Amino acid sequence: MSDDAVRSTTVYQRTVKDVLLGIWGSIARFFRLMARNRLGFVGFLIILFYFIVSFLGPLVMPVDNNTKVDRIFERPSWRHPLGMDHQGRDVLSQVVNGGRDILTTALLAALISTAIGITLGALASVIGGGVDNLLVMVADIFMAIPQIPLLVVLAGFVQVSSMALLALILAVLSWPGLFRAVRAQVLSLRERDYVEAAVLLDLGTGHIIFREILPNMMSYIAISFAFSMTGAIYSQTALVLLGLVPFSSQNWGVMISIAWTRGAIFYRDAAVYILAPVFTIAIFQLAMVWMTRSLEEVFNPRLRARA
Amino acid sequence: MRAVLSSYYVRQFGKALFTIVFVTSLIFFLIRLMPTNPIEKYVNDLMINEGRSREEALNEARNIFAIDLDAPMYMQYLDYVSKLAKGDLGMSLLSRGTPVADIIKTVLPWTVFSVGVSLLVSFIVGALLGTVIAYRRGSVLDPIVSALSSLLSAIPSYLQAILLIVVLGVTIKINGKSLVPITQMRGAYTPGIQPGFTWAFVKDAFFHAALPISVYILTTVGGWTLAMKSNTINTLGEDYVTVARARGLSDGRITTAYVGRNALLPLVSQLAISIGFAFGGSLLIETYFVYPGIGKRLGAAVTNRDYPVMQGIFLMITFVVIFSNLFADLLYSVLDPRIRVGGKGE
Amino acid sequence: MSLASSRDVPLIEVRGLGRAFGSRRRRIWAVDDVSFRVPRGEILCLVGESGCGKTTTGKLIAGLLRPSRGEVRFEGQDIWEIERKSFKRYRTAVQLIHQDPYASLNPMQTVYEIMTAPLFRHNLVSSRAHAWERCIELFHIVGLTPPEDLLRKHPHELSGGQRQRVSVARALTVNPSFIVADEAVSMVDVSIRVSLLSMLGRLRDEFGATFLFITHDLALAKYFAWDGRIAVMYVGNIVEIADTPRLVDDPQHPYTQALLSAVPEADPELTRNKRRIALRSQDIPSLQNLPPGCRFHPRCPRFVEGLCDVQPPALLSAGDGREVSCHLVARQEAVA
Amino acid sequence: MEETIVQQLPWSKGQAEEALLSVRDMWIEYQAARGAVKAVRGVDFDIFPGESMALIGESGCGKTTLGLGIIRLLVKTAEIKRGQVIYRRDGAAVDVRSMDEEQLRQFRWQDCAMVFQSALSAFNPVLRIRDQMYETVKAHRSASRAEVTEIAHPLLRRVQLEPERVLRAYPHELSGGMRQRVLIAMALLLNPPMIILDEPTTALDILTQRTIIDLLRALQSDFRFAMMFISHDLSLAAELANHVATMYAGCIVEYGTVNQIFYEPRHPYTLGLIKAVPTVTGDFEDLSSIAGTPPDLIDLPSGCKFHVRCPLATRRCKEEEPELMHIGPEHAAACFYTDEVERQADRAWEEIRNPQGEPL
Repeated sequence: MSDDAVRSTTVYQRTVKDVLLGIWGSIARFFRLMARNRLGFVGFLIILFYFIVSFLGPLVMPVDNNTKVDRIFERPSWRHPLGMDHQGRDVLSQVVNGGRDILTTALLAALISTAIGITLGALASVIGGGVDNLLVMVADIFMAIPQIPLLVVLAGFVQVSSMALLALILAVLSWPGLFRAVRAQVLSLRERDYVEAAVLLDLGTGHIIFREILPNMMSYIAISFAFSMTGAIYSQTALVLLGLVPFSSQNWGVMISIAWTRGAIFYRDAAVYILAPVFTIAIFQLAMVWMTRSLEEVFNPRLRARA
Repeated sequence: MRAVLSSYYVRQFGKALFTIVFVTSLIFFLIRLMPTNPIEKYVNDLMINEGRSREEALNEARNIFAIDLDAPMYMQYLDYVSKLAKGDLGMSLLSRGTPVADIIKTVLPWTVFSVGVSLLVSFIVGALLGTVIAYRRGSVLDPIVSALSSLLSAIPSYLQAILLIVVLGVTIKINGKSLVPITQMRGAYTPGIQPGFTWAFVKDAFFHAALPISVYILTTVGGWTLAMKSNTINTLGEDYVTVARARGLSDGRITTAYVGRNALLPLVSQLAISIGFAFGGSLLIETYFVYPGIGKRLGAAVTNRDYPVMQGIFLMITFVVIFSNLFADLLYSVLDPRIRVGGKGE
Repeated sequence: MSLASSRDVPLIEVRGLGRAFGSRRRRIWAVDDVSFRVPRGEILCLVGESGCGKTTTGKLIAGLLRPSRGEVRFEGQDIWEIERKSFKRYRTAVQLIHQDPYASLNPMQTVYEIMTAPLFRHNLVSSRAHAWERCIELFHIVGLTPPEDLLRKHPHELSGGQRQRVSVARALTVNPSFIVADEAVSMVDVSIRVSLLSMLGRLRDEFGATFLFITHDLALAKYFAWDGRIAVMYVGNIVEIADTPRLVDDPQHPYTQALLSAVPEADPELTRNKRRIALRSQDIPSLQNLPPGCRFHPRCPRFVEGLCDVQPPALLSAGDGREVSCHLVARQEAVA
Repeated sequence: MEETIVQQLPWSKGQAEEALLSVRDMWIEYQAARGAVKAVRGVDFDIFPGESMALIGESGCGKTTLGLGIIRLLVKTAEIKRGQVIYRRDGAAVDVRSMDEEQLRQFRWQDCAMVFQSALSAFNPVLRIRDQMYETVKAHRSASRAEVTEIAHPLLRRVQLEPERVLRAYPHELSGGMRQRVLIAMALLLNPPMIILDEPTTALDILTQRTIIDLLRALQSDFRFAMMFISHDLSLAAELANHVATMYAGCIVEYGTVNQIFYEPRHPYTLGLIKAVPTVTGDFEDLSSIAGTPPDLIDLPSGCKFHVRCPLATRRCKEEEPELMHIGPEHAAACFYTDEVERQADRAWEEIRNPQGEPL
């Protein structure tokens, strides 16, 4: 090997190491900041746990589909901590396997609605005039229409066959909240003296958007992203429970729905079967709300400095 | 001054009207332009299954959907709108011959009753509780109420309904009887009791509505409490509250006319949103509690793909929500003199 | 004399400057027909009460707002006519110091980031070390010590006076030739105000900076622009413009006279024996509903019926480089 | 009522028993995240009937806290640690600190009204001025709406407002200057013997300031109330005060008649302030600012709190905190080197009156 080659590999290695260290550093910093608010951090850890279990769990604990007539509504035991369902199948494995679709859809819906909200909000506030008036009016109208009934009627007419389509519908219905927040924020931020100063110093549009305005909106965006997710889970589960989104696969909503129709609620022994997915969803929603407190901390240096 | 004042009301009213036009048109075009148009499908079904002529089938469809398929699109639209304006929402597919308007007439009152009562109770309790914990910051009450509030408002209402049924109705049993007689509480009132403004009937109506009402209250009261708490804390920091104390006003007067009234203002504008939310939640809650309101009826219509009923109920719910929006806006303007001038002062 | 040397061209000149706000139906002229020139190295103070249009004028000159009519000339060229490239040069040549030191620095950035963004953007430094050095140099100029510590902080960790110095230092990164200071010291504590003013004064003495100093405080204007000029604004117009000592000692326009007589002074005997000028009305006219004729006539103690309420006065020369916009002053001049 | 004994201040203009309000050894602290904010540290002064006293100092010197402390209107995190606030009316003396809630409520506005800096936000936005006037009177005695209107009309006219229009208006319909005048009229509603004014002219335009100042002077001579105004603005003190107290880091560092404070200051901080403020009338004067920044009330320096910024500071100043000492009739200062300050003050005034120096 020539000297040059050696040098270049060492250089290469160093940069990789640097990059990794850099990433690790920012992850560590993120965790430290999240931990500033104890309740928020707990929420964050729970959310993290949900994603790990829902996406990696199925590899370790595949869903068991064999009907075992002798074990119907078996009570919780060490082997089956959440007992058995109406066909004698393990409930825990269903819970583990039932999150992936819901979380993916919610994440997708939140991403799309955040993207729409930010884009339209920025457009409305920057262009102003007629475009602004029109968008504000459309947002007002969307906010006035009751969401769940509209979703239900839509699902009655349209076959919601894929997660992506469901996510899209949910997003299209939920963008106005973030739109209004972003619009108001941009309108107020761009009047700020420090943005004016950046204009005068000719720091460029990119700098003004990404360094001056966006960082000051991040806490809004992050929090409204979290609330978009909880909203998407709320609507999604409701649609599943109403039998409007025929998911074939495992899903917490489907679990509740089946448990309900199989009359699980009337057997005391079956309580765990129906309560397991109910609590799974409830805890997720709660953790999400808790997490927003930490998000606020992460994106607001003034709060950060006080501690 | 007059002109500006009325322009606020004109604007609000115009917005409501526009939203109604938008939603009704949306529904019309949604049905007409869908690849699997439910009306065409229905006509085809009639022709194939019952061997009717297209003429007959179309006539029947016109009756049921309040839409004439053969007319040009704009005529269909105008026809649909004028029928809507007259309160004609078409006929139910499932129970033939029953106008959708009649169905709505029988189910809407129960939902308005249960949602209305719970919203009122929840709003009042939340506002009071929020004020109390804002004044008693640092007491034991604060963290408990705050934690409970965020817990209750985070969990979806329909899951709380299931929890109530499972825990109160099934799991916990005393002497072999469940804590709450879930099955007896089904329906809007006990069969055999004569509806009317009698004590027995009102009592019975409340008994049957008790579960939906408690779930609505449980899910919303936390939100009102937290909102009122933070508004009250903000208002307590306002200069005019300090000045009012310096003026020697009594604590009672300051709490009600100064802190309370100003802290309540933002809540009033949230009232409309929460009405829409409650109607949305009623779909599942009424289904679970077997309460014959508009939500349960919509759920049933959707399951059976009874399109005219779906459409009619959806429009009805939207109208109710839009008018409550309008009402909340008007209420707000009565409570806050600044809004009437239109935005912030000049 | 036909060829004016470049020295005769003022650094900044505004002609017939006007700026309207509001919708097409209800246009409100915040600034209406303002003209003045600021030669290189000089100070012009713009004095007036809130809502008189002085801040809007500042923003028009800084190029943050486009005039609705009239022009802003920089080195003789209309800034909205010149091509992109020269506009870029103009853009950094004029800097504005804001009033509120709490709002003019981005709370999300460190002082170092705030200071170095323009340095890197305009290739004014070659390396990070060089940038650091330049910051420290600028901090010495604006009197910020110790610079090393301050650079690492966030704005909210600084005092009001320190923040204001940082925003001056930030403006200096791009070597501006013209500085608009909009109430730059009015939110700073009395005891440190003067040192901020002297720092700004040094920028002129040592670096030849030219100033437009906007303030509502006549005493500050007098102190800062003693060898410069003061322009007094009232409801969108300039009513009087003169050399500072002349304007302060011998005001001509009734509004200037009223303003000067009204200023409370930090000297008990002086202030209690001051001659007071009583106005006919306390109400400042609103821009939506301007009085006809002279805008000051409903309040003016020297109001002449049939003249002041009919014809708007023009800003005319009244000798010694003074310009006044008043019918009565013009009449006196004509007699003399 | 039990006789309240108050220590006589040697520099007071009269007997303490004749004062309207006597504040003695007042200490107020706030609880903040970083620690205790020592906002007021042992303040003594007397205000006599019909007198007008200015409390001047920079932001964060504790002057507003002191004002609020007198009528016990402090925020929850603040506490009066020590001290007496003796109020005398009709021959009786009572310590405001010992009043119960009801007595305190009656004391406020009826005995001591307060005009705030933020007149813009001093009124309840959802109530008409008429209602706010009415409830103010109603809180202290029984009165009909007609009666209150009858009292309010001349007062509003007195502050140059149209009573009919103003009473009917909501606060947001009035301009800043008008609201400030309404608040002043409201302060006079119960004819109190004393009014505290917190930055009454800050944030107002010059011509409006002038109106307010002239009004206050005229009203005081009509109604004979005592004024205590709190301001960072020396010119307001120069305009209106009989006596001036300079506050620094929670203490009164100098007290004297208005002429003493302006022409014969004996504390370097007072002198520094005077030298830092320009006047409009007259020739150019050279100004100088005080070095450094106002102190952090949580972490105060040792000894004299001003020593870190003081040009005269010696080791003694660093180690020992000077008390407010009687240095002449009605004049007191908290400084070890009043003689040196006197020399500098004379020199400064000499320069202002006979300027030779060139402007900067």
